[in-house]
Amino acid sequence: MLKSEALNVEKVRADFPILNRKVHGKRLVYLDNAATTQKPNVVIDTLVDYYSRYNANAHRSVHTLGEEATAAFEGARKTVSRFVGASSPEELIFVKGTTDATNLVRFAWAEKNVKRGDTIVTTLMEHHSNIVPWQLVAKKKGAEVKYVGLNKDGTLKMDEFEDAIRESPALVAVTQCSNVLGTINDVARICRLAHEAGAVSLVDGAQSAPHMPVDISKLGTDFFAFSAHKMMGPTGIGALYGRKSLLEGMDPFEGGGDMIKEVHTSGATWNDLPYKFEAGTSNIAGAIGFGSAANYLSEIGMDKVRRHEVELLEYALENLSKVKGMTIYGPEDADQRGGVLSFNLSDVHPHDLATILDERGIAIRSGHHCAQPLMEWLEVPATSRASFYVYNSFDDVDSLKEGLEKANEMFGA
Amino acid sequence: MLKSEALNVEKVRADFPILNRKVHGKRLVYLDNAATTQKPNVVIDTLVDYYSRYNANAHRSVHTLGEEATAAFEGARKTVSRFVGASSPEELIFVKGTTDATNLVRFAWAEKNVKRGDTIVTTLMEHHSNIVPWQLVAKKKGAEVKYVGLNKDGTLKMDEFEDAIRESPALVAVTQCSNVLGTINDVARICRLAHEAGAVSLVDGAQSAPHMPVDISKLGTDFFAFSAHKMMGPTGIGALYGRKSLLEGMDPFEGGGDMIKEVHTSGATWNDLPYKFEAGTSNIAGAIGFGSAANYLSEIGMDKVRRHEVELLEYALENLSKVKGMTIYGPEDADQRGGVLSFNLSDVHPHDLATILDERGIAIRSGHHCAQPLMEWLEVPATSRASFYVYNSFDDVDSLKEGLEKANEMFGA
Amino acid sequence: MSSAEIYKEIILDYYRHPRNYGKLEKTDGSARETNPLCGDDVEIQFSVADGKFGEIRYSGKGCAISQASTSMLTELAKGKQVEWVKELSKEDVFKMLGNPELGPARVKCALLGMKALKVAAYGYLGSKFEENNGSDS
Amino acid sequence: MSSAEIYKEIILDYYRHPRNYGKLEKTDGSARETNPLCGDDVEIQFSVADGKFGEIRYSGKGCAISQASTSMLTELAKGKQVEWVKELSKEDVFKMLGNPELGPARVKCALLGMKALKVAAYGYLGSKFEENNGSDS
Ligand SMILES: Cc1ncc(COP(=O)(O)O)c(C=O)c1O
Ligand SMILES: Cc1ncc(COP(=O)(O)O)c(C=O)c1O
Repeated sequence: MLKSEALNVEKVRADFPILNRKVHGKRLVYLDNAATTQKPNVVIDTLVDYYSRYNANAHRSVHTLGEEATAAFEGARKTVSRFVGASSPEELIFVKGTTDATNLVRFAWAEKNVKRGDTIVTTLMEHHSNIVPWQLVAKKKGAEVKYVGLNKDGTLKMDEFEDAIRESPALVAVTQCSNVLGTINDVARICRLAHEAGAVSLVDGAQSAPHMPVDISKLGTDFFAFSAHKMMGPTGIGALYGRKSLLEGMDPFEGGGDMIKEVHTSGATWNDLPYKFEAGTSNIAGAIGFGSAANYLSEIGMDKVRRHEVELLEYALENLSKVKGMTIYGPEDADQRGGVLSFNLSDVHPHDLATILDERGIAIRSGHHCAQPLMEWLEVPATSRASFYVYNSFDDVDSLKEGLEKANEMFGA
Repeated sequence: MLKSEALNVEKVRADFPILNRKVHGKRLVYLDNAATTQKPNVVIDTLVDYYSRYNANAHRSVHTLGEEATAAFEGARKTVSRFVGASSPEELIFVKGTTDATNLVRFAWAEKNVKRGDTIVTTLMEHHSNIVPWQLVAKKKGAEVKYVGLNKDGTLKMDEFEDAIRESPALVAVTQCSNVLGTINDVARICRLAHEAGAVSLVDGAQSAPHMPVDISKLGTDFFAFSAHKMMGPTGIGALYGRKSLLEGMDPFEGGGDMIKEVHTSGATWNDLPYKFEAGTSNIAGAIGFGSAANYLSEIGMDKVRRHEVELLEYALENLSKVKGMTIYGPEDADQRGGVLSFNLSDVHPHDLATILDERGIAIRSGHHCAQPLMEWLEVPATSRASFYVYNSFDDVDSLKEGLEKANEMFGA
Repeated sequence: MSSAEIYKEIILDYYRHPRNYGKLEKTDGSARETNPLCGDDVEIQFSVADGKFGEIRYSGKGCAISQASTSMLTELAKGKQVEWVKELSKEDVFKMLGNPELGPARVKCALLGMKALKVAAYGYLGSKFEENNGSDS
Repeated sequence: MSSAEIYKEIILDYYRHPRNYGKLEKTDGSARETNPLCGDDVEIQFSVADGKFGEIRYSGKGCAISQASTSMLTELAKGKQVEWVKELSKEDVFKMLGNPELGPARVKCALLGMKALKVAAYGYLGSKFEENNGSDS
């Protein structure tokens, strides 16, 4: 790696106004990026510019503001679809977030296509948004959800997965990167095997799209779900990529304006892709801000983002494992995991740890991380989690380490 | 009316940065408020403040930013629920917008409670978002949608409504204010009659909550749906009020994080109200901005907003009706209608008119306004629509009048 | 040219005095296109003689831009080889209209007639191709 | 007092050396409360003698704040009239903990034990009331 290619973290940090904030009088050390990420000035400015210069309803009005808003909204769709390597913008549906995306697939695809006796394959490391929708479909349809188990190091048991798909499941729904263990799954292979077994595949990209180069055309998945707020974009917006042939065969999800071609008292016909799945006024500002975030990330370069996080992770794994009483979960090799570090510290409860760290300006997450089945597997009620992004520095890791040692001291360990 | 109580439009206008914009070199005359409204500085600043000072995932983190974000988010819920007179914040569910709200009721209430042979009563003046969901439920369940017709002046045929509810419909879904005709329906009476007939009631408040005082406790409706973007708030956020006893009996809508109490591989249990219906990371910034918009409107006073719009409407009805070739739709009495004025101008097609007006800086809407059954009833393919808000002035109406006369001239009328 | 100008100079003439408006008894090709957003609706019908457009008519309703551009297009097409539609581009239509400044929504209005003409002509050419190659199968 | 201080001074002592931890054989009242967000979980059990709390125990798991405040609360309640819970307020609990600065999420942890104690005590008082009025029905 050439030094000149390296990321200039200080330069990146300068783009994020919140990083100047003091918390309890201390420098903010924001390590809760798997929950949500901070926004660069350019994204905030994009929202301000929209609302103060060309706010209008998209698709509906032929006046200048309306045309500008529509052009920016559709421009954002192109940007975001290119960002994840979708083959065409009409395959990219704007939704509220990852959860809305998996539920769209649940209502508009699974409720129609999952039959009594079918199986839906998912894993023990999924976020609730990639579990609960399938439990509900399975219950309604008389199907069964199968959970692929994990190896000790938090990687998927691929043999269990292969057993599971031998039963020709209707759907295989897997995360590309665990929000607790950091485990990166080989979703290209998983999707290939799923397709060979006749299953439709869905990849939860909530923790991958923000942190590593993603190319859907190479992953070969049928559906891919992700959230803007986890990749420097606004809240309330995300995207579902869907393979065109599948989307075309699906009924709409929500009904209302924009998703129709014609409405009569006797019934309605549906609009073309992607509008068929976008009922009502969209989160126009959100989508435009999402595009701006994708542009910002592309300018840094997703390779660099990934490389920086791997470096942070290596540094963190090495240094934090030296802290007394630390149990770190997930794969040991930083190359095989995302920048998410879950752990427990001796008998300090994660919530107490979060409070103690907060006092020092350090924001981590504590709890079940919306992954209770994984907590059961780990046999802990909760974990602490530090998660990195491209604006985090080695100093942030050092601060965390000091905070952990301080907590140990307080708890008398 | 005391002069001193009157609204200072110039002062209001100064709060809206977009109103300084020039379109085709002309002053922007924004008359497309029924599609979406402009945002005051305070709302834009609220978003900037959130993203640059305390952006974090709500409900999930115990660090300072997380607690501040949660407090602001829940504070916004209180503000918005007070704004519409909901009896308790837990009855106010944050959704994407009105369309998302009606679809929530469709999936979480109607799919369970509407039975074969039931009827759903709606009207010919509804927006597609209050038609299509019911058509889809009816089709799925073997129920029937009944459309209450309209009198010549665009008011509801109350006798038809009373006939319709004699059949004890499962649901009565009516708009409080038409987005095309401006007609204000007596929804308090409609809900009372609906309840007496054993029906559940839903009021589409998309065009009423922004423009007149609304007090749900007096309307007595079971559900009330509205969108922030139509009341000076951000895009991608809205609210569904639901009566507690109904909400408690309902299954959740989308499945995922936050809406659960516990998730096991064997199944899940649901969180308390309102969280049961808010799956995934919410549009946190959007909700906080929504609260800010509601505060801004309350500070002006919804009485004054309404009074100003009635005055504009009276002035517009009187002056625009003098333009050659004008056909104006809807009730004649400004007191009985919202600030929405749909019309056709001789044989100038609405789209041509919108383009001609745009050239003069005037933004109106042309088309079917997501109300095709109403267009069929009016026997026109489309209408032009000018819709007012509190920042519109008498000058705006004058500009519109000049533009219409100009169009007449161009088209040789 | 601003859209106000274009209304004055060209479009309104065709909108007021539509050329080739109506339906044909016998057609060799036809197609209908609509724009759900604004309700524009045009149908084009034509007969063919010697591989060229013979009679050509349009019908429908909608804004001045969609109706006038369709009317002008029928005039332009008349007597030309049906194959010519393969070369017909957006730019040709804009030029025909006098290069007005149109926003994206109104561009759709301007191109609706071209879309109908292309669909109709390709349909005709396709069926011709099948006929000519029918003996092989 | 900052939360770091409170951990040092009071909470940790109770967290390390829980008072009244365990279960009772025979109870007159009990209740369990959980906080789904963080997985805190406490159960309170008590016996009553002469209208006063007799034996009182808590069990469960969770953060130091929830566990310590529950433990302290059992000490505070012991020997008091069961009716006393009616007057017990948030402020009493905060005072008992030394008025720490707690954010809203951690406040829920601090009050979990009080919630369990109140539910249990009201349950007891309610059943007593029914017993005493049972002869009327
Ligand atoms: C009366 C009415 N109902 C519902 C809607 C739908 O609102 P939204 O597009 O915000 O979902 C609108 C506006 O588009 C409306 O005017
Ligand atoms: C792996 C994973 N999937 C799904 C989600 C849900 O995303 P959202 O809350 O934006 O819908 C999250 C984050 O909360 C996540 O980490």
